[in-house]
Amino acid sequence: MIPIENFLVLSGILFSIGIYGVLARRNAVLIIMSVELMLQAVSINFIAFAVYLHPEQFTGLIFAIFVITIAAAEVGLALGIILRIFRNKGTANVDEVDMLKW
Amino acid sequence: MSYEEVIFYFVAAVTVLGALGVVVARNVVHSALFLILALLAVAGVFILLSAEFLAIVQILIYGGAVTILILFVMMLTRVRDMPQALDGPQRPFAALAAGAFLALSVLAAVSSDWPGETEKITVVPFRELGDALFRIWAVPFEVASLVLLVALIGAIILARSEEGE
Amino acid sequence: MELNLDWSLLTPEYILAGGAGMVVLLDLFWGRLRKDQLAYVAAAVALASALTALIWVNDDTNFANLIDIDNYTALFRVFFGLIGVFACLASARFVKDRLLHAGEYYGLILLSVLGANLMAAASELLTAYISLELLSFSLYVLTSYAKFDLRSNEGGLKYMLLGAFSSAIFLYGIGMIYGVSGSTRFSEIAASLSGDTAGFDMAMFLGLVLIIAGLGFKVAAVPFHMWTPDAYEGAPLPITALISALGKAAGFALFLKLFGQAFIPLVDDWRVFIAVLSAMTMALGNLVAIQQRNIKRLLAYSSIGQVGFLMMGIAALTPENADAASALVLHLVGYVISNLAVFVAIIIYYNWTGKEEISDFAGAAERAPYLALALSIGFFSLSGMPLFAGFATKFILFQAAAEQGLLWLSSIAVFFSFVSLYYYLIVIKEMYLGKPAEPTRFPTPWLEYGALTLLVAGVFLIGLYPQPVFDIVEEGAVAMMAVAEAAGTVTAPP
Amino acid sequence: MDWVLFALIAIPVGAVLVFMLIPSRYPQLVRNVAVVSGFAMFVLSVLVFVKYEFGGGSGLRFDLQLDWLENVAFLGENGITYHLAVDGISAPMVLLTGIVIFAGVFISWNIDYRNKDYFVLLFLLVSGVFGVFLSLDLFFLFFFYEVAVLPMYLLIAVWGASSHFGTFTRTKEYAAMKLVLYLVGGSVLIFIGIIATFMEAGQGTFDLPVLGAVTYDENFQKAVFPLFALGFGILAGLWPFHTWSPDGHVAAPTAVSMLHAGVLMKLGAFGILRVAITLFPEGAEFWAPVLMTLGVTGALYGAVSAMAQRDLKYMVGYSSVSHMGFVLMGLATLTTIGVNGAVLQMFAHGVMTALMFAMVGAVYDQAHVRDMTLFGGLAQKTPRLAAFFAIAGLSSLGLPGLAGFVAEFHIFVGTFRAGYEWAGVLGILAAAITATYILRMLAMAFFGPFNERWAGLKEMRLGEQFGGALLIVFIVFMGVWPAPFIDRISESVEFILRV
Amino acid sequence: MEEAWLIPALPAAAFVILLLFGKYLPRHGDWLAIGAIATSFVLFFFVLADLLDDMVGTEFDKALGQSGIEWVSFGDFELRLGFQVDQLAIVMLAVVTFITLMVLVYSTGYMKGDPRYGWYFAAISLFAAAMLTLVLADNFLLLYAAWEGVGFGSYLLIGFWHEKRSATEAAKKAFITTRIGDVGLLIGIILLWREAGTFDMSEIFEFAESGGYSSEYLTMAVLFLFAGAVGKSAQFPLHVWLPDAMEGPTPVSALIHAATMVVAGVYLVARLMPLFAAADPIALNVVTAIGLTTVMMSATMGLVATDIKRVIAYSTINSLGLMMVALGSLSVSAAMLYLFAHSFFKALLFLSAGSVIHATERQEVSELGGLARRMPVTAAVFAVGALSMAGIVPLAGFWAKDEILNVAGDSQNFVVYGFLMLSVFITALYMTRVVILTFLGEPRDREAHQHAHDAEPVMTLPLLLLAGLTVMAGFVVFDGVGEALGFPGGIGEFVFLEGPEAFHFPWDVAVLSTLSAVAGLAGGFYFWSGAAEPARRAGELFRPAYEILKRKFFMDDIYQWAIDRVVLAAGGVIAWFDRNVVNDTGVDGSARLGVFAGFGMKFLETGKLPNYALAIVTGVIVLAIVFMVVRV
Repeated sequence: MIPIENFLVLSGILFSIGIYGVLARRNAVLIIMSVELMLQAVSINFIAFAVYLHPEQFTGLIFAIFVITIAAAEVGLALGIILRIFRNKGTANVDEVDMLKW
Repeated sequence: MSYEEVIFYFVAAVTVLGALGVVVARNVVHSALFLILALLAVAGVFILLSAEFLAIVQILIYGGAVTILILFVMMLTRVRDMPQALDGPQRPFAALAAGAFLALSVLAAVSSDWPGETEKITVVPFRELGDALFRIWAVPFEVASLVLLVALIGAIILARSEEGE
Repeated sequence: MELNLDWSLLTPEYILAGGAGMVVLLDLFWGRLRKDQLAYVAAAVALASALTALIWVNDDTNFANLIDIDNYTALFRVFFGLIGVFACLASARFVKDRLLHAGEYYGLILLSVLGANLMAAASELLTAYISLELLSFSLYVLTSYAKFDLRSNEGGLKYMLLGAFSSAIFLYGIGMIYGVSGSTRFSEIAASLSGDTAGFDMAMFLGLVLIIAGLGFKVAAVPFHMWTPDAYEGAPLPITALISALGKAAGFALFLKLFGQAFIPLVDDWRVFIAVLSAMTMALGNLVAIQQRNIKRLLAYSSIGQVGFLMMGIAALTPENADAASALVLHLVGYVISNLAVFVAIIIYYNWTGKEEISDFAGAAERAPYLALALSIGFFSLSGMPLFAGFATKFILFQAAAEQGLLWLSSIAVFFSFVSLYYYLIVIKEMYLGKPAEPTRFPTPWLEYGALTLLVAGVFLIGLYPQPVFDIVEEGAVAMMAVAEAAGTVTAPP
Repeated sequence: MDWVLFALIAIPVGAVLVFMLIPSRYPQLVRNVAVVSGFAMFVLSVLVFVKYEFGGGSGLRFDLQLDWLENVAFLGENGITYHLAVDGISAPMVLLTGIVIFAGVFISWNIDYRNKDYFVLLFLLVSGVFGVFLSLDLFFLFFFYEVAVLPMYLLIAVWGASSHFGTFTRTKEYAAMKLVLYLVGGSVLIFIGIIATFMEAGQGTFDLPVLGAVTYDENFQKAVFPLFALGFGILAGLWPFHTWSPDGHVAAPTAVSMLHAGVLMKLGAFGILRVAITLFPEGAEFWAPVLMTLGVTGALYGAVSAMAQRDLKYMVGYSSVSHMGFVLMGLATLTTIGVNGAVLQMFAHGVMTALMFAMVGAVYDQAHVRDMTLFGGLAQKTPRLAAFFAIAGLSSLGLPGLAGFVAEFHIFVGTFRAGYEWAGVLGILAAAITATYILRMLAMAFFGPFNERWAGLKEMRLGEQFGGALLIVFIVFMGVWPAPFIDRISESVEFILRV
Repeated sequence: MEEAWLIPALPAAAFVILLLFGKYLPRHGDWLAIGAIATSFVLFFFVLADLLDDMVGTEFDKALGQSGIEWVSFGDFELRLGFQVDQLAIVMLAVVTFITLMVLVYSTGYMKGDPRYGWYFAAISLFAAAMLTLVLADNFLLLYAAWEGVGFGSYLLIGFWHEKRSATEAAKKAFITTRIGDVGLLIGIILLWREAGTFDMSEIFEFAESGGYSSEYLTMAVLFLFAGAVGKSAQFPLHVWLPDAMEGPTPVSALIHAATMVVAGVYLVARLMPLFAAADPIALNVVTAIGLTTVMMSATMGLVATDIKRVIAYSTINSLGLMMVALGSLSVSAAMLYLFAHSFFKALLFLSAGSVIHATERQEVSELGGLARRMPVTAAVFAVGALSMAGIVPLAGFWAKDEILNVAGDSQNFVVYGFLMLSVFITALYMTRVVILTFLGEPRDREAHQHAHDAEPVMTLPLLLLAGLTVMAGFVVFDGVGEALGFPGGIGEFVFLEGPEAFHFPWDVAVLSTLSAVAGLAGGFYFWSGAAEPARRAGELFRPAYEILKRKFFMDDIYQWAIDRVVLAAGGVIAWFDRNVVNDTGVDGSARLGVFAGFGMKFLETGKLPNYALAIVTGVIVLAIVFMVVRV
């Protein structure tokens, strides 16, 4: 029997790695990938809570399904925007996208 | 240590490894591949959590759709041709922040006195899940479809070439 | 448990969704339709949804335990619908002249209104989250809608990526709260949090903080505000207006409901944090606004400042009464109307000149006296000057905050409200004292002026006689707080 | 007669609406409307003053209470009401406003540049002024207070004039911005005070009589009184928060200077009396020495600064600081005599400073300079102007028989009675210094050999003469027969001070 | 006596009418002003008759003389405007109404053709109204009001020819200098009121006599009050305005700066004698000391002044000092006698000097001379006046001065007495000098001399009347004269502090003073007759002293220095402080602080997306940590 903490810690690790990726990476595609990692962590959390703590309902599982769906849509939209930027500016590097500031 | 735990630690290790690969790989394509690895491993975690359905969804959506999309975009944006480093200058802060968050989340997970630790449901009944999804959660479901629609429209409008471009 | 699955309760949302599809298809298949006429169609749809929502005034039911149909919902449905109307009308000329894909544009606006409606109506976190994403996605797309404008791309990219990032954070928080309370329904969360929470304090607070961060991002509270100026500046002007009106209002509708219903048992724990965030937000927003040269950026920072004021309403929530909630909603209404008036005026000016630096407004009073007057009225209202909405609503809001022992916060708010006057005056000075580039008058755009006049009238109505508006708003707020009460989480005043 | 007070506020507002409807190509029509409504306000304010009935008590007359916002949130029955009334203190203030705006319309007669917008803002300001004097609801008092401040920005920035000195320039934009930010900054404190008071009172209403019936905790009073005193004090030219005043008055167009120095600064002192002292007697007692010190400092400081000015308008501006210092001294005495004197001084200073600004404006309109050393012997060319200016000056230096003396006398007497002998002595000294700079200015600009540079100078326009004469009538009237004023004022002051 | 209020009211009404309608009236309404004051003069006799009727022996119940109205009243605060007629007031009334009448009549000639002829009469009417109010006031408020009013009238009249820079400056100087004294006066009044709770003089006197004031308090109060008198009556150190005030038209000098306004200070102190008496003796000593200093300074300065009017002005200051010494010696009757007499001969001196100026358009004695031949009448009356001033029997000046020497000898020490005797000598000396230089000897300015002639009757008549009174006025000291006129006796039995004093005449004093005066006369002739060689030699011999006197003891220079270097400099410093510290640093500085804060904070918005994300995470972490720390 795996204690729930294991899953929660795993989720935390995954989420933190995602955070690291978002903060450290310069490429927009890599950033969106890191966000996906974070969403994976969220899914793990939801499912773990659902199956361990609150099995009488499926709220957590349903939530996880939606998270995965939304994550997919997010990737799609983000990639569309990234592509547009690349077309116009020739870069997908977020550090170089800093016309707007101050 | 039960065999279940062994499997868990293995899957968890793969997940973490994959995730780390995503964020530290020196090659973007490697990153993408690591992401696939991580996603698959997470699907394994789902199975360990008895959520097989979720695992299938995970593999289908991520493995099938998302990663392919990502690879496409990588191709289109020619990220491999980019000469600069993949990491930005604030990497140390990133590590610090991620570490801090890790500490917090671990603290929250470990220190909490979670109720009903042992009563893990063994299997999620597809039927009931489906029923709940389309009956109780019908509205979010429909809204989610609208979200997908918006993402679709948005991606098409933004990505497509206009006349004269 | 028997669920109420009366689908007719969602009629306004059907109208919006259907209208969105209709507008897209109209654009697609009726090529001869002028692009600005699409705007009127979309506006009509939004108006229809707002009017339909009136059917459920004073109703008190729910849809599948996910969506409350009460006065709070009715209030915001009408409100968001009207915001949609004005957003569409204000876009008419702008879109025709400057943007491609008008049909989708208006469709997205209508969908964003739909998302906003459900955000206010949701009584459950999943629905709220999905609606939030619908609104956000629409706004992401619309922000980058000026495809060939690098600033629009950049604004959209930053908004989108950070939005996704903050969504993840928000979700993690929801997960934590779900874990400790076993439910995503506000009333059940409240019920569980009002019990003994000692065992899972850490998880609970982590979840709370992450939710604050996620919502804080949506409403642009410091330090989660960083996207705001860039997205505002990058977005096409009517979309900037939409973000600042609809995005903010919907964000607060959810923020308020979540904290007023679900987290109210913990109010003593989070009050001071929200208050501090509120203070930081108003300080940063108002101080940095002074430095701005671009009118959109100025308004972005000013809206950050306004968020600081609005968050006072959250900080002043109390289980005992709905005062803070109604004060917050009242100020929200007043702020949105004033802000829309300002934006509509700026859009009109931009349609003429295509310029958006503050210095480009030089001599506006000579070239378009009515516009300058309306813009000044909007600015004065935003800075909380009397005769206009901002004064009355801020007065009530600050008082409400003070009633909960946040006099210090009210004092800070009053001070920064005063600071805000300075940068608004800078623009007003430019309009009234600057030398116009050309002495000619601008042609009068009757429709836009009509919309502007309505908004200005609203500003005056709230400023001069807020009783009717306040009564309505309070009905909504009381209904919202009553849910928490019904769940047994609200302790009666001693 | 309830309608009188309502009408007093409604007339300027109505005039504003009428102005807005008049196309800007009919400037004369705008002026005519302005005169008619100005006259109506004048008549009504005289009516209010004359018809004021004595009878002790709270001294509130013409009470009118209209619902505005109630039974919502923390507001109970009559939460915020449009509550108007006049008492013995506001009656003279209303009269003052009526006089100054009526005169101001005539003084503004030859404003040509966007005169419609000018009158819109001017009348908006006046409605705010009336509102503050008449409101018995804390919310509306504050509401109108801001209404009175806000139009100043554009009035100064658009129709004002910059001042150039040898080494530096004070632009009108700077002055306007400073003035508005300063005054609104003061209102920040007032706002905080109002919020705190409402909370402490716990009556669910902003109605002043109700709030006044509450006894507040002593420490609370001590904490809140300075908020109001300082907040209102800034508008009253409280030292060292006075610098908006000279710059602002100098930059403003003539009628606006008249209204601002003549009436608006009184709002500050009036607010201290109506709100701070009325609600927080113990707080007032605690802070009175500080207020007294600042008042005396202002009186002396303003007088000495005025002595060093060469610009006519700056001199008048600093003299306002000095005179408002007297007002604050009077208030700080917390004795019937002193507070009476303060209110008298508010009226007296209002009329005479309006007259002075009108006359400076009359000179400036023609000469386009205000440096008194550049003039000389103007009295030979413009005897009436000189006479009017001299009368205003003499009133301000406290010549018996003119309004200033009555007021200052009461203030000094009150100061001594309240035990601030040092302050009284310094105040009397400041009054003597006033004589110095007034006479110095008269000698430089109006007397002495005629400076031929101004051979083309003409006597004031008839409108200016009429406006000036109107003001002089009241200066003399109050100087010779102050009883009508004092009877009204003392009734309410005694009530406020709970004598 | 109820009609007493008419006495000031008539000129006041005349002022208002002249001011508003003067230019539409024939002759600019001078007849109206004269008529008003003449009526007042007539009324004076009625009032006097009433007073004498109401007198019981030498006593007069002051309450009988009071009348008035309530001006302001609330709570326990009451301001009455009341008039009171008593012996003291009646003397002043006589002087003021009569001299004003004389001066106005004279002025119809003197001011003829002036462009502001009407305004002149209006202003004099205003002054007369104020002065008469001052005299009649029964309370300090009205007294102060009138006090300021006469100051203002004086300001208007000194600056009557305001085209002249010097006149404007002199008017300003006069007003401001006296105003400095008035600061003290007002303070004193309020101090008295604060304890007694009333402004009514008789009530205050009663209060003081009943010991209501502590001795120190009363002393302080009366000294403050005395400051007002010092200013108005041109006592040291505030005497500097009076010589300059000669810039006004000469009749004005006669009226204001000889007979009426300047003696208001003396009148005030006389009125307040009960208070001085009740206060610590220091107060009276101060009065004496100030008076004596004034006497000596003015007398010596009169020796070297070259402007005929200024000489007379110094002699006025000299006389005022003498009156103060008399008051310092607690003798009201001596002071009032001198005041009474002085008003006639000083008005006479001024008016005849005015005739000289009118005729020659010169007023520097160095440009006059030998006018006796051309203007015999003027010369004669001037000489009468001068002799009276010098204290030669039997002219009014002699009796008056004799009384003062008398009381000073009684109550003061020998130093005071000695100085007074010395001043008598010096006074005679410089009066002789001015007579000689103006009327005798050879004309120094031929042209002026050619045109000079006696003035027209309307001007000469007042001169003759005044000369007559100069001769006779002094006789009121005699009981018999007083009784013959209907009084209880001589002036000592009519005006007194504690009890009537019968006339007494110590021969030693009379002889001594006469000797001094005669010595002065002789000295004057010695020094200045002919080519005035001895005077020049004396001047050279005492060069430093001469310079000091010529420079007026450097008083003007000191004041000028104080104004330039202290007052104006302080004004400049404060103005600078206001601009640079309060405004630029305090106001703009704090504003700039806010702007700068905004400037600093705006750079947080770097434009780089990862930074934004970092901000979000940092916010989360900090919030979470604080949350947990607070909770744990």
